[in-house]
Amino acid sequence: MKKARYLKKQKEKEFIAALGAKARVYAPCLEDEAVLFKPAEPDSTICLSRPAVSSPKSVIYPQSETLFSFRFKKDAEDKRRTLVELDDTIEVPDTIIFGARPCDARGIAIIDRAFSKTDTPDPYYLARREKTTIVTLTCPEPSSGCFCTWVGCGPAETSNSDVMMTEVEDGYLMEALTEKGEALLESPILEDGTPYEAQAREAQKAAHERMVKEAGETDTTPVDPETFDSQAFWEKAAERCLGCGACTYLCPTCYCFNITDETVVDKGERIRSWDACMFHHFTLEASGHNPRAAKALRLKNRIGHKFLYYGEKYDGIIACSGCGRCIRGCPVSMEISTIASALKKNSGTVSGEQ
Amino acid sequence: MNLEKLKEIVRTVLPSVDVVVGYKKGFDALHPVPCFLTSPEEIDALVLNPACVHNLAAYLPSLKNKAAVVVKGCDSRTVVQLAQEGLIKRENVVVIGVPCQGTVSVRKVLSAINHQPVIGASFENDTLVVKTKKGETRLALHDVLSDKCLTCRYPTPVLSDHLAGEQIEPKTAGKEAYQDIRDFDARSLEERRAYWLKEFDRCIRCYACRNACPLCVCRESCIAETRDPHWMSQRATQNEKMMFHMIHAIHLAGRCTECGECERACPMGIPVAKLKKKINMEMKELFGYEPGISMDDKPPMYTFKVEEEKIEEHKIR
Amino acid sequence: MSSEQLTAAVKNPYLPDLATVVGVVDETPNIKSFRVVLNDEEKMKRFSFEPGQVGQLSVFGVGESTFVINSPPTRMEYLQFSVMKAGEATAALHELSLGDQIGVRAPLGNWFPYRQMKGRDILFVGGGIGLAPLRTLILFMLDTRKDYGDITIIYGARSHADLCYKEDLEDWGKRHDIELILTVDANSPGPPIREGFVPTILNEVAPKPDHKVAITCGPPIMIKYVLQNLAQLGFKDVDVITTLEARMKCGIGLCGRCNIGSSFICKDGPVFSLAELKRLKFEM
Amino acid sequence: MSFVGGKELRIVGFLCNWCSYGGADTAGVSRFKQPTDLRIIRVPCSGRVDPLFVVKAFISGADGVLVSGCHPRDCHYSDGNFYARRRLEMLKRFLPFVGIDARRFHYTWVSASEGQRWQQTVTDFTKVIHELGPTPLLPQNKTLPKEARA
Repeated sequence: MKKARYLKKQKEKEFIAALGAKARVYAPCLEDEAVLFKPAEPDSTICLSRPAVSSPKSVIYPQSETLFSFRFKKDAEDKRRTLVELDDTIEVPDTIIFGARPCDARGIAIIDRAFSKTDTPDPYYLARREKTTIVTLTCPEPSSGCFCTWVGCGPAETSNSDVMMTEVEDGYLMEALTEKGEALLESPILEDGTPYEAQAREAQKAAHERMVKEAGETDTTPVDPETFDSQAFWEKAAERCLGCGACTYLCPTCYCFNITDETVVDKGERIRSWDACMFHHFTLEASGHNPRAAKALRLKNRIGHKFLYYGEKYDGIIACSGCGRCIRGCPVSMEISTIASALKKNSGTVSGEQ
Repeated sequence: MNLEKLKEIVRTVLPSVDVVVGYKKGFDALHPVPCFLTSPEEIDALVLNPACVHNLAAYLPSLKNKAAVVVKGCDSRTVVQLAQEGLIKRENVVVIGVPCQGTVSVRKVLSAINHQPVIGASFENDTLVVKTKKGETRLALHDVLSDKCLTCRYPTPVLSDHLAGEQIEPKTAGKEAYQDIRDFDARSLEERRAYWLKEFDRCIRCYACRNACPLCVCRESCIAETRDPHWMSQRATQNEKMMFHMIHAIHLAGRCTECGECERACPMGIPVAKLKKKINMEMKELFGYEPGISMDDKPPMYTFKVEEEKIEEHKIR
Repeated sequence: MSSEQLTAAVKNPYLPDLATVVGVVDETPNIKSFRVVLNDEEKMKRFSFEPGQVGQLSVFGVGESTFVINSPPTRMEYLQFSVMKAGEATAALHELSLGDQIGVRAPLGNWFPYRQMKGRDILFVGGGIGLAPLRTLILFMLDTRKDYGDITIIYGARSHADLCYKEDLEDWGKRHDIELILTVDANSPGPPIREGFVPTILNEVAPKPDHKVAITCGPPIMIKYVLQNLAQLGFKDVDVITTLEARMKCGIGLCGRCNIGSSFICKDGPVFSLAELKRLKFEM
Repeated sequence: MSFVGGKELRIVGFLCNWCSYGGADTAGVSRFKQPTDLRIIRVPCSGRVDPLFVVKAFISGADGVLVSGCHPRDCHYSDGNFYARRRLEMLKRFLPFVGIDARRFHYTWVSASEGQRWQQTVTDFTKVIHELGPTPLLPQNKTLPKEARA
């Protein structure tokens, strides 16, 4: 059963506030000039007109989290002995991501697979994921650097969201795609959406066509193995890379992490935090040996993970949603799209760009 | 900015060096990118306009052999500073200077066009013409220049082996380079604290600011990542972020050439250059020192005077 | 807001089992072996693993590090791990003494394909601490000796002092059902044994590849040359097995550090045949 | 018990081994009464005090930080304190820019024989810190275990 409701633009704040009564609501909020996913407060300025700087993955997969805490205790029977107590309880509130983009939703789906389709699923991620409802906005306009259709996503892609909202006359058509989504649309603030469905379909179709015009249809050409293994290709492609983590931290699909311990006096925590495969430190071993010491090797791994390795595990899926954030956020405008497209052609060119 | 003259110079310099670091076209017209030329065929791809913002001197310490680098006034100070500190060998670098009237701040441009996706852009004298789907917008270059350019004292490189263009006089008459810092200093302590806590809150610890900084030299030993010694945790807290940014600024005391790359590189738009500028202002007041001006200088933190003229003993109060 | 006890819902793969150090052996000036027993007696009783699998040892407050379980599954009084002092976690491990509490996440990763080796001759080639994973399998094979043909061990270290598991070496040297060839780099004072790098000694010994499986572990540079020499001796890629290491954090193939292409050393490894490594385009 | 009375605050002192640590010792041996809020960390020379130490102390919630070395010209290593003076002056001017009260940070020179001067320095600085009160905690400091807080 598909449920279509209508949200009047002037009731947007009221609706978000009502959602906030039941769950934590994260929405793209304006902070100075930056659009960031933040907890929606009554005085937040919600900005749906352009994509957020960073993806909402942090809502489900925070930049740092405590895996468990430990406490050292003297053994009551043998005072010389120190015992350890572990505690891995976490708080998992109901959460709504409001105003994600289809690329954001796809990013979360990509992390979902990695963290659940394994014999050791990640309980922290999955606990939060299960309690999260994703409300996705049909992308009205492509931004600079966007290429979602090229990697098989799209501005009106619905497959990874719970509710799809599409801008129509003076408001949004809200369509439930899952049971979670249906529950969320049970609200007296919303009106019947049936009269707007045709309009929404039209808008979705137009958005898709605009994006295809910009970035092209889905390219299923496989990566050329010879180019992929060419050292010269990667050295050229990585030439200007500064080796920072902007691309990975802004990326909706990157999920590599670090685990570190922190202690204060007699207790501490084991922390999981985002890590970036573009950092020299990432693979540096205690012996001083580093299997990916050169930035060209690190770039190869990053692009390889997205366009080759991930797909080898999960049905050929590309672990990139084409959001363009890494391009827009890169201090030297590294272009994943041109590197990936050069990889697909065995054109003999080693240049990362055209 | 004279592209034809630049190409001519690069053509003559290229045979004597391993690589020439310049600019070429990027993903949109507002984003030229650094490029590394090794053959004459690549010269025609060179770009030079006020959107060429990067400080290319940042690449010099990582280049092994002789290289030529295209530098603007501010970037030339970095070359001087790097050579002064022995981080590069002067004889290994051919400096191609470009006199510069200022570079654009992409943030200001995007703000002026209400963050519309950019289709094209061109520069006509003092005007930037930006094309979006909604049409053309003409912006006075002065209104979208990077803040550092508005008080630029060195539009012509302080050091160059070749100069692509005519000398430019600074247009800073009546402007005080550190007025913004003084204004900020005039705010209450609570306000200043709240300001930075809010700004640092959105730091994602990507270290783009650090990696874009041509004078950040700790590399793999940076306190942000190493646990030997263990100064910082990997928690995403304001504590850690504030600590990192303070140390970044302090490490640049008397060394920062104010190229502004840290701030430009920040994907979250945190005004981190302000911290370095504050310290630079103090360095100037205390020691009359400006980094990257003369090859024979010594950064003030690397030296001392037995009698310091400007440092008085503090009373406890 | 609801609070969830994670372990109740699904097993938390990041949560270590608490364990007690029951033995510390000084192997070499910078290598110590730790014998540990899980605090939960039931768990210890039920604990099972295969030779070649690894475990993550935690010193709480410092961090985790990965080591192979080098005691064999046939001897379950304790689990033994050997630690070479190199970084933060290994330095902290070296501080441990009897009765100290640590965390153990084990077993992780794959293991030596010993079932396929039944009835065949076995050649072990080890260097330095690289004997640790081989030790598990050697002891396991000695405990099930009749299942295997001839066993030859070529083991070397920088000096006599750097040879690990001296008690084992002495025992193996005395036994008639295995052949042990020891070597040290030049000019090491000690009992007369061979002198020279392991790959060189391998060529001198020149074992015949027929019906033989070669298993090697040691420093990357040694493995590199041993693999080359084995190929020259006529060993087939599928009959050459090695075990790799890399910087690891999660131990469950997620954190992204130890991958070779789409395979993770911590999860899909650490044991690989040369044929697999070639398929993965792994370069030593 | 704090000299000033009330709740003891956390003041971190970095003292050079040759002069100020001796000065503090002299004050102790002479049984000069001093407030107890100060936690002393002995360093080889005031020149060893990286501004990082001071920043780390403040970030971790210190209410005050005091650095003391040999008098200028008296450095055991001849010029360590001259370098220290430049760095610490830079730091003192920088701290308020991020909202840390410059009065919470003091650097000075005390020789091994100046027990009295040490007593005065500690007493005066502790008094100032008590007037300023506990340092405003950074948001996440509140989540740290109690023992780690000021």
